[in-house]
Amino acid sequence: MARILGGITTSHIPAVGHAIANELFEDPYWKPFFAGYPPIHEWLAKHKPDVVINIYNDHGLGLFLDKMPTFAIGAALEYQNADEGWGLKQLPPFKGDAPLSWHIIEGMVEDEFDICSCQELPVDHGFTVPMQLFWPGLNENPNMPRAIPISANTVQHPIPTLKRALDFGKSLRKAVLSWPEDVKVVVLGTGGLSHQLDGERAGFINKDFDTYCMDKIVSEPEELTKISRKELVRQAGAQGTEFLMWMMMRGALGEKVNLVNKNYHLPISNTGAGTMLMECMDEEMVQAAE
Amino acid sequence: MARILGGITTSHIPAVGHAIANELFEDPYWKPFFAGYPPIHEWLAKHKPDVVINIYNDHGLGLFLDKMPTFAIGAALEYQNADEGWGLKQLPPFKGDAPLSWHIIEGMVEDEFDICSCQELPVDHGFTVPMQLFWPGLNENPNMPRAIPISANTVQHPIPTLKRALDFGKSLRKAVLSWPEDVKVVVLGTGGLSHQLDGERAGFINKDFDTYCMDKIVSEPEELTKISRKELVRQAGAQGTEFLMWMMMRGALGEKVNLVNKNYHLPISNTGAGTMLMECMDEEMVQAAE
Amino acid sequence: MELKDLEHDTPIEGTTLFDGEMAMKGYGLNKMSFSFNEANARAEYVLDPEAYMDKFKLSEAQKQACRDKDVLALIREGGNIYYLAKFAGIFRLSVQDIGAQQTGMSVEEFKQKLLDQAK
Amino acid sequence: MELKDLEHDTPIEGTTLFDGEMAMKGYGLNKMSFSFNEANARAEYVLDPEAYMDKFKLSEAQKQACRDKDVLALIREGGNIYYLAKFAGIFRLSVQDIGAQQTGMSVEEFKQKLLDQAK
Ligand SMILES: [Fe+3]
Ligand SMILES: [Fe+3]
Repeated sequence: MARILGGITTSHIPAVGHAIANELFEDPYWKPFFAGYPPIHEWLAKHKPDVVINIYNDHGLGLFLDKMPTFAIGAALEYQNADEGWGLKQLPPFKGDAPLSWHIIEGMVEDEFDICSCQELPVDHGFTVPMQLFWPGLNENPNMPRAIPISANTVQHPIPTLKRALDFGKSLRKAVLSWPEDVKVVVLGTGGLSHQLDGERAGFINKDFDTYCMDKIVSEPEELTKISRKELVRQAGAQGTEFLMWMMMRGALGEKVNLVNKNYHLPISNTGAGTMLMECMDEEMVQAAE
Repeated sequence: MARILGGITTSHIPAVGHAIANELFEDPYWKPFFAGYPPIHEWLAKHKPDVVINIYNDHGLGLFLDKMPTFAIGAALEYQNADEGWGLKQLPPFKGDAPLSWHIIEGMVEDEFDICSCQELPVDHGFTVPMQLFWPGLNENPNMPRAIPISANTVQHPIPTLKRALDFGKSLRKAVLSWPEDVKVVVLGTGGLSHQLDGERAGFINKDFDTYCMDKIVSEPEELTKISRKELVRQAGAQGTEFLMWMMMRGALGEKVNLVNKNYHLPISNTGAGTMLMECMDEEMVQAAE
Repeated sequence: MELKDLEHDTPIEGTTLFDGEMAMKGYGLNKMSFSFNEANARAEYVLDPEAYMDKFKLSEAQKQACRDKDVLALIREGGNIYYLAKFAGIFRLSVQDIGAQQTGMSVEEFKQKLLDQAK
Repeated sequence: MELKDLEHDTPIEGTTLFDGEMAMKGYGLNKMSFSFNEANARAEYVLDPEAYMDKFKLSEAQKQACRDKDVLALIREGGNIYYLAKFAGIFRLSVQDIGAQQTGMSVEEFKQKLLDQAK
């Protein structure tokens, strides 16, 4: 039976990709950001997940406004990275887990989530930066898991509600746990936290709100579903809506989680950057009882 | 305030397009099929809807398996027809109602339907044949309404459940009725009924099941939600899953409807062809009370 | 009307559910067939079918099924009928032609079978 | 943490919600910007911006905003920042450069503003 080991949140901004490429880990600007990652590396080295469900938001590489799905789930054997317009070096393709993707899609459509299944999905920095952060070396890394990308729409309003995002995660959890194969799964919620790139309010960051979200998401995620989407934009900034990915991830972890690691630093580029590792408790307890 | 006047079902097979183009209305093969349409023409001439919500299923023109949404809603100023591979004459573009489209998408995403919004959506025979059947002459026809195409996935399993399809219609209804503009809306459910094009069972038609569905959909649509998707394939044939469009349409009509017209004939090409016109009662009663 | 709730693994006679497994198997074949929406693509296929099939990385079994215009084989190899209809369109095969081929009937017999179901 | 539920029509200061209305207005502009994922498209734009903008049927206001690389105007004309970032990429403008331009600050001032929010 498949198990969900835990969930990890991280920023996914392109600047992090640069910093990794240039090994700026000890640089004074970057050091407090990268400080959040060693405990996660240790945890991943210990638990060695077989599959990573990478919940991110496409920023205009894999999807366009011609057909903008609310929730897109990759169902491919591999996922290509590609130039996003800045001439960045293209990363090698990421290995998928298509049978598990289809199992998840089957389960979630039956559960009344109206999924867009993607047999081709070019993945952008929202997906690739977290992969680089958690599995340095990517395909060269012997612990590199198979990946399932899930993208939620934060480009075009209406975006999903925070409640729908959390419920998405709950349904995702049901689907994964019903997979008969004995695989260990980790779920990523990438993006955020507060930031705004556009408009006269560009550069807006909201440390108080970020702190509130990082606090509540551990043991009271339902509380966060009271935030309207417009209030989310107001408090977290126009692109802070990426917090929806965190909600989706959190829903997939079950009711109780054990907070293993938490780091917050601002600014990283224009954002407040939050890094969290939450271990699934319910699963652990099930294991212990067996 | 917007009103939904009623719903119409019809076959949408390409052969009907041919028959219209060649004016085969009195041809012995076609006559019993076309017999279902004059009462609908009369009703449309009397009520003159401003907007038609055309619920159909794309057959591989507007959408492909690379990104296959469960529910796609057009949000464009116009919709292009295009060659579907058979060299058919291309029809002129259909005028959309983008503001109402967006209002519907806003309402339904808030209502936890995970819509794929489509600012470009080439429309195939599933959309165009019904338009030709109901508004002969299309843009030349002074009663031609603005169109909003909605496509549900019947190409790739998992397809939506019959319950989800009916609920989709109910949510669509809420969204339309909350539109402040004074427009009259008609909803089409196109496709079906039983047919199967592929496999050793090709040519399968199920008159009993079609009759059952046409009967139940009027006053007991909930009863039909008990049919599993697999049972639908077994009873209606592999492509008979298009009946989902009828369920979506039916949900948009409210609880009580008045059956104005009903016609069933087989075979038309490989299908059992059902034509129905149901008038919304709730709306009528609301009107009467006012 | 007796309605059943079939088990996930209960097959439906003479029917292949186009699910994730089939979709993965047939992706190239369906992508090629989808391309036939365009007249240019159809012309290119007719001119050099082998080169065109290579472009979409078809398997040998898929290629042979295309060469033979063998619809049952195309479906077995992951083809989806909605896209295959565009492939069939190149050869002006109607849904009755395809139906006859798949059921091992003449087209006349197949049409009669359709008519008979009105009873 | 005091959380409100804003009315649909309450504006958020300095913020344009990219909703259906804006998406319709900016469709061509965003489609052009989306095309800049491809290096060839970026080169084509640089070679002849006017011809390239015509290809996507940009309005005069959108064209002028592109000529001026005026981000606030681009947003007013329906541009979405995720796609505009690719337009900005042609000119190697970073999100700090864009932020400075939109807030009427120097890039250094803008970066300081970001740092100040850590307090
Ligand atoms: Fe992002
Ligand atoms: Fe159809």
